[in-house]
Amino acid sequence: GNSDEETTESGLTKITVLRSLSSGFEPLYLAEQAGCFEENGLEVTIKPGAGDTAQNIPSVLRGDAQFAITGSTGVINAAAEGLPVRAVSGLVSSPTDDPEQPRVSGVLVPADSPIQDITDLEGKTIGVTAAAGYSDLMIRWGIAEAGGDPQDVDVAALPMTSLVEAAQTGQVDAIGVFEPFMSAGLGAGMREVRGADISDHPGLVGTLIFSSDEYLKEHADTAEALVKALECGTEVANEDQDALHAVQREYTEVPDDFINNQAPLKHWTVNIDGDLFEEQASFMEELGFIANAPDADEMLWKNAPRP
Amino acid sequence: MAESKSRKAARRRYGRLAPRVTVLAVLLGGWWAFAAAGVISEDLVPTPLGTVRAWAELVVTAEYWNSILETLRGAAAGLLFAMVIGVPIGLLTGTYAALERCTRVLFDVLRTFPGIAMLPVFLLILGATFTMKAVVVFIACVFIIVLQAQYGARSVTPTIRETVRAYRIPKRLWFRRVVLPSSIPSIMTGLRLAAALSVLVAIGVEVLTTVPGIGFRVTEAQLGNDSSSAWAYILTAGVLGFLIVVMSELAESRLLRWRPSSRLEM
Amino acid sequence: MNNVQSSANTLIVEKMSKSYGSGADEHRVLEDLSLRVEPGEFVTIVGPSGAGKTTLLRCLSGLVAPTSGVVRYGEVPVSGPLAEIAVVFQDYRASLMPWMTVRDNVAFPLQGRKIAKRARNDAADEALDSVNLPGVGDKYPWQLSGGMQQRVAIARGLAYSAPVLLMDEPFGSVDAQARFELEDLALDLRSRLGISVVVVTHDIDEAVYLGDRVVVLGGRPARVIDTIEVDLGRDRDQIATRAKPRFAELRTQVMTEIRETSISSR
Amino acid sequence: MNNVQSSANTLIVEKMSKSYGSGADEHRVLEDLSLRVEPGEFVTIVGPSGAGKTTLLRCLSGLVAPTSGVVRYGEVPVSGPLAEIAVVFQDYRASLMPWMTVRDNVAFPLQGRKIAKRARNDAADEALDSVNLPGVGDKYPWQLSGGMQQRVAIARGLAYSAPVLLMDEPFGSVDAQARFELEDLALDLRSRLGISVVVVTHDIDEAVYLGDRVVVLGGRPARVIDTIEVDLGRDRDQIATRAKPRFAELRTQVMTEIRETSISSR
Amino acid sequence: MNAYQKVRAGLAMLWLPIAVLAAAWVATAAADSFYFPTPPVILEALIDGFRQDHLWDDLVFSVRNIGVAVLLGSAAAVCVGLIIGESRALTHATAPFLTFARATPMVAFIPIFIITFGIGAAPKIIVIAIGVFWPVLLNTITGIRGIHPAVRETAVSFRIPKLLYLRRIVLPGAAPQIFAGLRIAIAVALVLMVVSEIYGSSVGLGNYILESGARFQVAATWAGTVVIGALGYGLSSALILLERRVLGWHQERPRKNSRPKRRGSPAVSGVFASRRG
Ligand SMILES: Nc1ncnc2c1ncn2[C@@H]1O[C@H](COP(=O)(O)OP(=O)(O)OP(=O)(O)O)[C@@H](O)[C@H]1O
Ligand SMILES: Nc1ncnc2c1ncn2[C@@H]1O[C@H](COP(=O)(O)OP(=O)(O)OP(=O)(O)O)[C@@H](O)[C@H]1O
Ligand SMILES: [Mg+2]
Ligand SMILES: [Mg+2]
Repeated sequence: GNSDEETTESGLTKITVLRSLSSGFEPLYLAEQAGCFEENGLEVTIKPGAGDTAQNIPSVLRGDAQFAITGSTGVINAAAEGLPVRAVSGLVSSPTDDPEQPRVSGVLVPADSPIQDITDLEGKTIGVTAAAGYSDLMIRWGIAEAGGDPQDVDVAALPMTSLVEAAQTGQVDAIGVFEPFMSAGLGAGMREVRGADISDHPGLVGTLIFSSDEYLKEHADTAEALVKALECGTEVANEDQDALHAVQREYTEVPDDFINNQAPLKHWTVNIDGDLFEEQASFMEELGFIANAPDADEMLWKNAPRP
Repeated sequence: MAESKSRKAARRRYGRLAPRVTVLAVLLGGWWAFAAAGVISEDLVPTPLGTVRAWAELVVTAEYWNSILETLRGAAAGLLFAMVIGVPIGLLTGTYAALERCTRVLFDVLRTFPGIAMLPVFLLILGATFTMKAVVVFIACVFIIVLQAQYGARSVTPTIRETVRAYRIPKRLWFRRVVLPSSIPSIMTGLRLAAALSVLVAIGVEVLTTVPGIGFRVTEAQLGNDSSSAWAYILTAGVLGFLIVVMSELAESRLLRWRPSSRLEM
Repeated sequence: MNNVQSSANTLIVEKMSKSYGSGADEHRVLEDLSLRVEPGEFVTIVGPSGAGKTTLLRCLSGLVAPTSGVVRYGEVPVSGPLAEIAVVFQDYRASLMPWMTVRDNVAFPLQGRKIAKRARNDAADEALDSVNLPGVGDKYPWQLSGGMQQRVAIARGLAYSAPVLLMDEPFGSVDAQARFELEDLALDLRSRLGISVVVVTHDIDEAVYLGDRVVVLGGRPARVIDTIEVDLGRDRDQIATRAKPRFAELRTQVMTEIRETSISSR
Repeated sequence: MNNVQSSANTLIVEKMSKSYGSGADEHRVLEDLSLRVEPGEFVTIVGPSGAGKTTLLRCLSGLVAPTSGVVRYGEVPVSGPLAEIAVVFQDYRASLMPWMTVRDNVAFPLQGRKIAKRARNDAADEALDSVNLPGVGDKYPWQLSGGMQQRVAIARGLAYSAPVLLMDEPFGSVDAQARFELEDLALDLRSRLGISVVVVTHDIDEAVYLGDRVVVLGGRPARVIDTIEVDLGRDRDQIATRAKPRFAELRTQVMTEIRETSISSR
Repeated sequence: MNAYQKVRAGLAMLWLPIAVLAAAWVATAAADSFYFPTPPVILEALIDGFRQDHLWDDLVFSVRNIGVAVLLGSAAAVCVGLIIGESRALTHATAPFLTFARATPMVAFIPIFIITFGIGAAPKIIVIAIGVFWPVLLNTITGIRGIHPAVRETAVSFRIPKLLYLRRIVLPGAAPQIFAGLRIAIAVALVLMVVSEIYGSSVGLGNYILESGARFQVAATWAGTVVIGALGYGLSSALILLERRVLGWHQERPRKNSRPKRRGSPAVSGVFASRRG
């Protein structure tokens, strides 16, 4: 973190945010388009970060950017190893109230698969997008909650676009996907297996924005401003599906018909549920993914918005 | 007279080219048949025509040329460092037996080490940056160069050593006019191999991370289900590597004009 | 007057022995060997393979030190390569540096003496002229035939302008025709430049044809078996001289002596 | 009876010409050349370097086809390598396979004839005995001296047990002493086994010493300049034979002829 | 060589590696960087990896894949190389395409292979085998073209049948080059092994370093890296041993311009590598 903060001539604070590549970053652009950043005294440069968003953590620690997107598991992993990072703001959380709302992520199996419910996933091979990411975790969590052995499952990282194909050709037994590939899979006749997804943990944070502890100590006001701006961005995202799709079309390589056919997404929120965060961490400890589950204040910025 | 000579040369060139054109046709035909047979979905293996079409679209974009430039920049930076550091180390260890002995185990271990395995570590330390790419390229190339330079320095024949001694040639002349030139063929071989490798490694890094360049475009196109573009980029990489091999051979044969015959009939 | 000059420029070997290795591994090659080469004299040294001819030449040139006894040039002990002694090695192909042009090869020893480039090149061209190779200075050694390469090696010795020229089996690997020409060249250089020439060979005909004196080495360790004065006059002719009955006699004498020593040393 | 056998095993060359290349690139090497090698005869072929001696031998052995004219073995046209003709190549170092032991090298041609391993090895050991190399069968070629390697190459030719043995400059690169021994070995083998031997050489002394007949090649393209019957009897001795005045006469005759052709062809 | 001399020779070779290790230790301890754990910490992670994690399974998986792939790839390459190399016309006609194939990044094809052949061991073996194929093929061809013409001529003049000729002349004659190709191939194979386990794998050393890296378990990542390095060193040492056995005749042959003896000839020789005239 650099104390002599850069400002523009018009007095805006300049910051850089690393985004994810495939999804979850949309509110950033929507906030930019709606002028939310400027309103809060910020000039934000949005840069594509690493393919595996966990790699954005070292980038922020190195000072390549002040803020970045990653998954909740990334922050927990980092905190467990003692890396000084804190979640600042949520972006995507599992919907808290409406069980009827279409899901934006989940586990899919081919239509003719013998897998009927979550317990059948035990002993199977499941394709996901990133190793040690949250799909991996949710699947194991789901199996554990259903009374199975969370260790007895093979999780393999595959390129996002090949997930559906891989499941249909039988390379994997099931896949953990999110939009827009979720819709694509369902559209291709695949079946959803409930119970092993973030949606089964209402309020759990999927994607979030984090920064380094050091930076936050010196620039709390900048972080506050960013949270405010993102709040504005997430509102747009929840309300204006067309604008959301336009951003996806512009900033991802996902084919247009995938984007047009996806379910309406209304899960955007800046709030982070600290208790759920801790619960997730302690499950990761149980699984042996991390040695010691960190406390909420080791993972969350003290001023992070909470529900 | 001159005309008939040039016509003959042309005929000979055609005679040399014809079998290669045939092989090219067979390869393209095989590819087309494979893609058309539909054993593998067209999302993964496009037809040659589709690939060419995708390439034609790409070749007019700045993005295409920028990626090539980025890849080359990373490869060149790593290669340059490998050369600047590898050649002197190789010559020194090749000239002085004691140095060779104490570095042998170290080099043997490091040489076999796959630089790509350091990628997770480098990602943590350096991030998905240009520097990281250059460093991985450097690690992959430097030992080839060191070993070839070492081998070259030791290729000074005993007879030449003896000649130099009998004619009382001073040490600095010996290094500049004997050791260096006699190891240049070997160093050139090392550089040629390292040059081809550097592009491969740079692209490998780009495929696995998000450092801009051809490799990144390949993954991006694959993510977007655009296999034709992905293949167009992969083949671009092949052409690039091929050109580097051919050009470094040309450079080699120019630089080593004193060598009687530096290549096989191929 | 003549006598004084003679002794200052005489190459003298006195009771010299040479062993390789030491202790139990000691391999005695030359024992108690004495020899004089007067200015302007042409001495040939013959002996069976492995006798120690090359070893003797290396001692004469100061490349290796004798185990006991002395080698002197006039009053100066030969304790390292001298500027007054030029050497032409057995393997001309390996002793010419392939990365230098013919001229550079010939001029290279002079560079060690800090002679200006202009003067070096002039001296090299002159030396090339005197071995009948005018105008090849800009070629590379491999562009010349074996016989021509050997002349370049001789020219290098000449350009060094030393009063003593030592040559180790200089005509061993060129064809018969070229060999005749090189032999005559060596005789001619001796007459024109007045230098002393020592030629090691295992070809008995050649030893007799060239030498004013033939030194026969033999035994294990090797000693001087015999020294034969060749009374065929200074002007020699490949066909006429070799056809002389006296030539056949001398040849038979040398051959018999070598045969005997190599049988007795078995 | 004797006469019939003789003609069946005679190697006959009739009005043979050989060119390399064709059209404007044609390079005529041998022209209108005729030659007979009777059973048990020792024929030596001399000529200046590049005359076409090796080319002639390759035609005789069936390795290359003449451009016009015929090569016959008795009544059989030599249109490819025959089992009746064994060849010993000029470059023995390269023609022995370094990855086989000496015995395997010698026995290898027999393996092609599907002879049992036992019998092959026995034949190889016998051939090694007859070239005075007992007990080296388990060594590798590189563990032997040049002269010994050349004997191995000769033993390979002998093990093939062909009635005709062709050798291309077989003693070119061994030292004088070894050369004498190999020459006497060749003469001895001819007498003991009754085979015909053709030796190509550029050493005039050797040609005269070995041959019943010396064939002198010369000119461009090369023809047979002269065929000289060597009337020195079948028993030759390195010292006595070479000391004979008749030897010197024959040598001078050959030398003069070669000189003239090589001067006239310049 | 007596014991004292052996120790001295060993020290002359080993003092620098030991010094480098010691320096690394001191430097990492002094820097106290999150990314550079000290050697004992890495060692501890290594032992933990084998004891508690699945590092042993990962190693077995990787070793099996790379072993099978190198065998398959090089065997195929030598067979094809024999066919191409024996024909001057084929060598000439295919040369640019072989160079091209070798210059094409196999890494970029890995996702395609995984989708096509599944996420098990098969696609990894295929990818590695193809990666191994090109350098061995190119070197086999170079090796065959480099066999001295006199050897060929000898075989022809002694009427050696074709199969015998291939088996006892061409193959051993090209063997030094083939081994040089294998040495390059092993380096390529290691890279492809790691990368193929980063994509679409739940086991393997590549997966191990990927996962531990993603979890910021830096010591474990370094430990995995060390295992991969050791695997690489082990494989190339095994190759050198094999080479020494097979090429005994070649190693001990005194070189024309007797270069000091080394373990193996230098790493490289491409298709254009030269036989000097
Ligand atoms: N550097 C060396 N170390 C140990 N022994 C050597 C060395 N050089 C030569 N010898 C041995 O000394 C003996 C004489 O060798 P030298 O080369 O002087 O013989 P030569 O008469 O020149 O033989 P040739 O005619 O084959 O050239 C040989 O037995 C050889 O093995
Ligand atoms: N394969 C070939 N293609 C074209 N020209 C050739 C070939 N082989 C030999 N020649 C040419 O034919 C001529 C005769 O060559 P050859 O090797 O038969 O001579 P030689 O008498 O054996 O010479 P040397 O004494 O040097 O061995 C030479 O001018 C040579 O350049
Ligand atoms: Mg010698
Ligand atoms: Mg010849």
